[in-house]
Amino acid sequence: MRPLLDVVDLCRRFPVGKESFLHAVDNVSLHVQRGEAVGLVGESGCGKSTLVRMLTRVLDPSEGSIRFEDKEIGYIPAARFTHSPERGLIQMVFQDPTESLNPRFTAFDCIADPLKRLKGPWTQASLTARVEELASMVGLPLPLLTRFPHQLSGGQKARVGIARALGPEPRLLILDEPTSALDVSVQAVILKLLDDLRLRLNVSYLFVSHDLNVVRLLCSRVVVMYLGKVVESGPTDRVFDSPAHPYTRALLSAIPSARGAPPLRFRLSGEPRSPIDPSPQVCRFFGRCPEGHARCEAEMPDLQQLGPDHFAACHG
Amino acid sequence: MLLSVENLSLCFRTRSGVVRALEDVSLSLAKGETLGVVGESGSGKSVLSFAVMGISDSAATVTGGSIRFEGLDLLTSDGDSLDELRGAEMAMIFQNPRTALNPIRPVGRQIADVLLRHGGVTHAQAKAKAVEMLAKVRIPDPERRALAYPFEMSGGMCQRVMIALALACGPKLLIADEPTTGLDVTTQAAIMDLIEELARESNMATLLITHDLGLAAERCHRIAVMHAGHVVEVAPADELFANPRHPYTARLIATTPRPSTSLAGLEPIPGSLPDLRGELPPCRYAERCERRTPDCDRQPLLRQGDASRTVACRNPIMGDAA
Amino acid sequence: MPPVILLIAKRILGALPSIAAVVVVTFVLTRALPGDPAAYFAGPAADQESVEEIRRKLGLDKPLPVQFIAYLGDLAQGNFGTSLTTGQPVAADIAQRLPASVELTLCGLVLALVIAIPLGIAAATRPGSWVDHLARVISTAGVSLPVFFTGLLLVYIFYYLLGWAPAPMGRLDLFATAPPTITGFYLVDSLIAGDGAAFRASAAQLALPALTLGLFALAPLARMTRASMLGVLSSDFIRTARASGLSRGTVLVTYALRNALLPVVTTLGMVFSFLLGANVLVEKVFAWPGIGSYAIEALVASDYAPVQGFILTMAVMYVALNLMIDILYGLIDPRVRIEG
Amino acid sequence: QSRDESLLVVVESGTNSLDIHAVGANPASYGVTWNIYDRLLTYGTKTLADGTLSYDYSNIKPELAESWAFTADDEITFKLRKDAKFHDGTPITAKDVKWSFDRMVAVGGFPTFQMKAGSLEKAEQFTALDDHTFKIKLLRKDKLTVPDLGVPVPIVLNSELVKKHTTEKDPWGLEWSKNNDAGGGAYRVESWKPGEQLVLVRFDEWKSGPLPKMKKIVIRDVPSSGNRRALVERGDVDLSFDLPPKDAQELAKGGKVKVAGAPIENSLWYAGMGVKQPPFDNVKVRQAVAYALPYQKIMDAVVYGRAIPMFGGPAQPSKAAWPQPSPYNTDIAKAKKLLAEAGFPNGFETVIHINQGVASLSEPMATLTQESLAQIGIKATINKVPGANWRAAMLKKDMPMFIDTFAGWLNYPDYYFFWGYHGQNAVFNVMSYQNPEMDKLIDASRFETDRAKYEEQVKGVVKIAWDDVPRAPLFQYYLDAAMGKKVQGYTYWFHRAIDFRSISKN
Amino acid sequence: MSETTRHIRYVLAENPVTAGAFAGFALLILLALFGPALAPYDPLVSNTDLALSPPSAEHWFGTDHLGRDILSRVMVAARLDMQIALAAVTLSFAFGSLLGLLAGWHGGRVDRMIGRVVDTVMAFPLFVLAMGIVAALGNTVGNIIYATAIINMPFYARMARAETAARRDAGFVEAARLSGNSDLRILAFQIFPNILPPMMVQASLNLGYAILNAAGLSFIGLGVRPPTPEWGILVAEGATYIVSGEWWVALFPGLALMAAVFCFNLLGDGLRDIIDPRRRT
Ligand SMILES: Nc1ncnc2c1ncn2[C@@H]1O[C@H](COP(=O)(O)OP(=O)(O)OP(=O)(O)O)[C@@H](O)[C@H]1O
Ligand SMILES: Nc1ncnc2c1ncn2[C@@H]1O[C@H](COP(=O)(O)OP(=O)(O)OP(=O)(O)O)[C@@H](O)[C@H]1O
Ligand SMILES: [Mg+2]
Ligand SMILES: [Mg+2]
Repeated sequence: MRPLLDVVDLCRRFPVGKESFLHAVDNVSLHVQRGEAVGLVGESGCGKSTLVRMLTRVLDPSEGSIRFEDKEIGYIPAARFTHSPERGLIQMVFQDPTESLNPRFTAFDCIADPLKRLKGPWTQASLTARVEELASMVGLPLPLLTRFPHQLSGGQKARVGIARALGPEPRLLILDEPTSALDVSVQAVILKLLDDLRLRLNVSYLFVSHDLNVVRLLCSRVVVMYLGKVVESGPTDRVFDSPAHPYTRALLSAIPSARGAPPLRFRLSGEPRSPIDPSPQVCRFFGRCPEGHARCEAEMPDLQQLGPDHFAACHG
Repeated sequence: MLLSVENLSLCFRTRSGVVRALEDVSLSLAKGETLGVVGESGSGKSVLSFAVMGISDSAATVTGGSIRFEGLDLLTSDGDSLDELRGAEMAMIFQNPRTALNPIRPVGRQIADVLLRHGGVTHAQAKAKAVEMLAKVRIPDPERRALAYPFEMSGGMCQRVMIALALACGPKLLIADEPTTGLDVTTQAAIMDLIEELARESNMATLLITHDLGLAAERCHRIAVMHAGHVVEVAPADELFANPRHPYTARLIATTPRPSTSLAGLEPIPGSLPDLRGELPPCRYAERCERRTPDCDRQPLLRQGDASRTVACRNPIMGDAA
Repeated sequence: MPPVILLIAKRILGALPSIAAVVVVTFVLTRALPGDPAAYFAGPAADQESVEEIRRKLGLDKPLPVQFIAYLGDLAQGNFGTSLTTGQPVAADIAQRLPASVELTLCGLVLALVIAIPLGIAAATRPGSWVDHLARVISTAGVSLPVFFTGLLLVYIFYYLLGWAPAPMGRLDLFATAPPTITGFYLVDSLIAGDGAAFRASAAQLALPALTLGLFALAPLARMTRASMLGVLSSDFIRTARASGLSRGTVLVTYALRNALLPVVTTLGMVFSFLLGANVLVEKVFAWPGIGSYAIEALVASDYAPVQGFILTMAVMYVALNLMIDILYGLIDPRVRIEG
Repeated sequence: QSRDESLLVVVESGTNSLDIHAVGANPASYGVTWNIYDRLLTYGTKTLADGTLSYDYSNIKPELAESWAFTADDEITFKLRKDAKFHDGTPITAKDVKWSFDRMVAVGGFPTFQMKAGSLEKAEQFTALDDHTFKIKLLRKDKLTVPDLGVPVPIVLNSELVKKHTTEKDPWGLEWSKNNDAGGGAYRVESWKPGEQLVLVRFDEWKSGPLPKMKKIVIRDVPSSGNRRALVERGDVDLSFDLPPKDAQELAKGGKVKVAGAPIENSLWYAGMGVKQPPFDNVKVRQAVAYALPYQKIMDAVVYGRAIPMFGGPAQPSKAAWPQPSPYNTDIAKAKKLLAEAGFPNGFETVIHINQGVASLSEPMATLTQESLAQIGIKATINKVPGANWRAAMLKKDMPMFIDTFAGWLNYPDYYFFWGYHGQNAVFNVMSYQNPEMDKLIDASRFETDRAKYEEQVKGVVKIAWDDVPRAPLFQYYLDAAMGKKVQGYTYWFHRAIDFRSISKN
Repeated sequence: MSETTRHIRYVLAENPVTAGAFAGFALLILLALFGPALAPYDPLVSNTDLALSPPSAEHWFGTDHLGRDILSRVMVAARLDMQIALAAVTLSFAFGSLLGLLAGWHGGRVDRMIGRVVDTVMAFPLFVLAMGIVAALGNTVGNIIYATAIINMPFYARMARAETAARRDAGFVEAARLSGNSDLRILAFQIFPNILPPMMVQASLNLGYAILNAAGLSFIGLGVRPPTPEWGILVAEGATYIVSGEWWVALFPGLALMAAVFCFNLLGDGLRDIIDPRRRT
């Protein structure tokens, strides 16, 4: 079966100054199957949001293809995509629940807006019914619908964001660190809600996070990015149990463990390389990698298959 | 005891009522010890740390209790002697290091400012010491970096500068208010390693404020759990995880994702923090508590236990305690 | 510092189109003025014919684009034309009067800054207190008074009733002699010449008009200082500074004020533009021989050349001033300096 | 130099030229020219009824000329002073006089126009017989020729000095003399900052009259009339010129300073009507307007009595003088009736134009007029014309109603009417008034030598002017100057500038 | 909504100055609406017998040089001044915010072009530009309004541009795109309502400047035509009488003018407090 979303060699460069480019996303390929939840992890600034914004088609890629349900959507300019039938099928929950809600819209308006644009026609009654249905689906008490974002708590705002994204009945829901701004207990509620919704509505998730513990809870497959490139991808369990890329290993060892437990001392030193006009020959991780070889400086490692569906890009 | 906070109560006068942000908070911290303070957002962790540092908002009023640092009552001493202490004897690092540094002053100068204030050094010495401090927090090329501005550095580097700034005068107490939130996991680990190492080196006590139980568990000797302005439980880290006594602690542990938990095993805490304005029941957790007894609402909050382990609950979980 | 020179060059280049637009707009606007210089030059008893004759001589019968080209040609040679009202070349008039205006404006600005910044700081450190309200009322009152009204009122009170201020008639009273011109600023020139009497005389003459301007400029500056000071004082790095035990003075001045000045510096440009406008009125009230009063007279008399020259001078000055503000900003804020 | 030897003067706006011949020279330049140059002739002085000194137009005196005489019916010969010198020390000769006169009639514009008024039109009329003898040949017998030699225009310039600065484009050196002193008058220019101040110092070798008392004159521009008033009231300046009537009245009453006010000769403020523009082409409409004007209100509230009323006079002109009170008076009923007779029982709409340059007077007048006209149904709006545009507006002659003033230097009624009412339609005949009968009378009176006939002609002209009312006369304005009590010798001059030569302080 | 009212009430209670400004504003509006009906005398009728009489029981503010009642003139002038200010501010608000929205939203060439226009206007000392425009086009109320609108336009344009640019990449804008909103809809319904409050503050400050501007023009003789009462003209006319001791002629219109501008300025501050999210917790 063809995957729901198939991304091949996607690139995005931002011009900085004259003739310099910031390679935010560099030849990224990934796919998401129907009903699958895929995790996307990587450190801050590695290009997760840029990638995700291209996939949701609010940002135009520099190169590469995005196939959604076997239809190439990568070439449709973002401004036109608004009016294409796929618009409602790819939706997103934003990183910061506060910033992503219009401060002048009530919770009701926020949820109703995509319905009015993408679905319909509605009568006032049917619209209200649908919004209330969505609100109850995400566990948002109905009286809160008349409130403005600043009158809602973080968890409530997150729910509004999720309800809004679910409104147009998307097949693919992209979640850009939906819980990073929330308390653990709220996070737990949201995670459970998301998992539940996925099973009930059969949506696929692309779940962006830098918290590996969270990704592991929700996703069956994980993609690890470093400085615009995918460095490792594979089933969650395999990647966690036998990480193949040193960066993945560093990530895993950074997860706090109870005191006294023998700490996995695998620390990164130094500063990341600059994403501006990076040399195509040098491994992006070189310089911070505890294992750096001479070869890493001369040749960019490609993704290699290590096991069923498990790939990593490392010479080591 | 290096620091002891006893029955501290603090409130904010706001236009929508009095916010009772801290009530009867007691904590103590010995030399060289690391105490973690955890709790949900809004539980009063920052308010507590600001009160200790004496940099509370102007709307704050201490309504009772005391804060002693090496025996000196900080609440009753005058501003000047507090200024002498701050930065020299006790120091603090903040969340979001980038904004916590003066954006238009070279970082070296900022460190030198503190040294000049407290260190009894000349300008040249202060400058040299600042570079030395930067080197100590493992900033590559410290001479050059001393002249750099915060915006020229990454978040991790800024946090290192913050640490250098805090530790410049060799304080006995370091208060770290969520020093790693907003940083990468990998950077977070490195920063925590650094703090731990420097604390050990100079036998400095650390008050680590975080909402990440996992982090507290990994880094602290003892942990205090706060809920809505109350300290509900204080215990050695491993004991706290093994045998949480307060129902809130137990719930907090259960709701934190750990490598071993599954989604089904995650148990959210019902309800939310009570509104700290207006009348509050004696136990502020009672509303959300499944172990609530009629006494909880009638009797004043009961604190039980010894110096190493206290719990503020009438009906604690006694599980497999020995 | 080459980057600074580069920055200046870039800014000047960037301002050229604006200046060009200003030249065009000014030309069109002044040609639309209802006056008829030909009729003026023709003298009291001219008939229609001799007016036409003069019009031809002045080139005013040609189509506007042709006149514009001729005007550009003159401009290129530094020829701004001749004023009807003073009968002098405009360039000479402006050169002679500019220092008076600049001295006055700067004094007003400095006065405003000297009052506004402490006022803003005082208000920001005690928001909601009586100091805050007072500062707000004072500064708002300052900006609410039409400058000419303030000027007249001050003259009435301090000169006419109390007799503290000298007569409002220009830069020096009738008995003092102007110091030898070096910078054109009497205050500076008299100091250079070591002429205490001239210094006192010119300072006394400056006091009221500068105060009038200062009052007017007070509000935006005080308000901006207060707002940005409030913002800065509640920012994280001030908390850090306090937690480091830095003294109150250091925190307030070295840490807070310097940061708070950034938006104030930006407002300076706008305030300056307001002041240059207000200057026109103040100069009229105080008989100040600056380019503002010069321009009003010319404008009311529909005398284009001085109006064009004046506006062009102002535009160039304004661009130069903004450049200075940019540089000043760069000196305070390293972030812009690097980005260039 | 003591303060007693210098005179501080404030004026509304200063000169824009040191030479009255220069193109675009403004009225303030008349005063400068008056003091730094000499003319062949000048006028004596007399004391007016209120004690103010005034020039005496009936007494023409030699100035640079030692003596002068009609050496033929059409020829005047002047003997120049032998000891007179220019400011640079060169002696003044008849050659300079000839060159200066040639210049006046050649440069065009105002000087040429003014000389023409005295029938001085061509260079051939002027001859320098020797170093100290100068002769003017007359084109026709004109009673204005001699008086015209005492106005500020016919100055004697240092011809050698000016010639050094002539150019092909500027053969008469106007550009240079505009900014430089080429005179031999009682004062010379010490410094001049246009728009700011002018400093004159006494020329100690001046010979054309008694040496002035004041060694230094400082003339400062102070645009605000309030300031000018305060300055003189507080004693900070000696003389404040261009005083608004209200200030003059109050200062005079206040007694702290002296106010010298003299009615400006041959001048009149009036409400004019464009007689070519309906409905003002109807004489009844004009008369209705003349009866509707708020004369007394204007006297009280606008000029504060610092003027002579020019209304409510006898029905027939009583003397051959101008101005004199017209028979009109405020009579709304009569005005209404006239308007109805003219066919406008419900009035009409019109626009009153005023010169913004003199808005302090013309604006309240226009406002009162507007209000008054409303009573007879005429709805008027007021249009302020910028000062510099006023002349252009006058030239266009398309203003239905306007309020303005006109004054002639030479105090002869025929002179006034020639410029203001004559059918030749000069610029000052803003009403475009043309009446052949009046033209005939004016033309005749201009060159009439018989006094009685002349008076008859003038009275005839005045009568027609009243009956036809293209202009409704309002008042004859005062020229007011306020000065410290110590200041003596201030004299009213027709050119309305200050003659510093007669002033002293005690 | 009720919370907003509560917040407004709180801000007003906490800050008597702001409350006063609101009250003053209400008074001004009332004057503008009913001033001519309330005025005790006809503002245009002269009575030269009473010229320049000081404040008295009949004429609270005294009379002017033509004996007109100053109180009535001041009251009637409120309407014209408010008209000038409101019309000018509305115009500059409309055009300025449109330009600013476009510039901030599109960035790039559109931004540069609009920036040029704005810079050109700003390169003139603003009052001088207004003088030039009115002098060139003639001193009618309409031209005074246009001139004031033109010189104020850059402030709105700049502000709208900055506010729009700051929100262009905001999460809620992107979310709106995901919800199927076109650019135009986003600008009109998502961004504009958000930039409106700070712009309103600016507008209230500009009302004051607009009145001052008109007054300044009057002072140099470029104001509305006589005998229409307008505060600026009243002050300018009165200015000549200050030195002779008839202070009331200039003072009362001056005070009215000042009070109005004062009111608008404080109103701006008050609005800022009301809309500042940091002040509502
Ligand atoms: N519009 C833009 N113009 C220029 N550079 C950009 C732009 N958007 C993103 N970048 C750069 O692209 C890189 C990737 O940014 P991105 O936001 O995708 O990272 P991220 O992985 O989402 O980080 P975080 O975890 O902090 O959200 C960063 O270096 C960023 O500075
Ligand atoms: N200046 C203040 N005025 C009024 N209330 C305040 C103020 N500062 C803090 N509070 C209140 O005190 C309580 C505790 O706040 P505090 O910042 O200490 O929480 P925290 O535990 O540090 O949370 P977080 O994890 O989000 O930093 C909160 O209810 C907060 O609203
Ligand atoms: Mg991101
Ligand atoms: Mg906190």
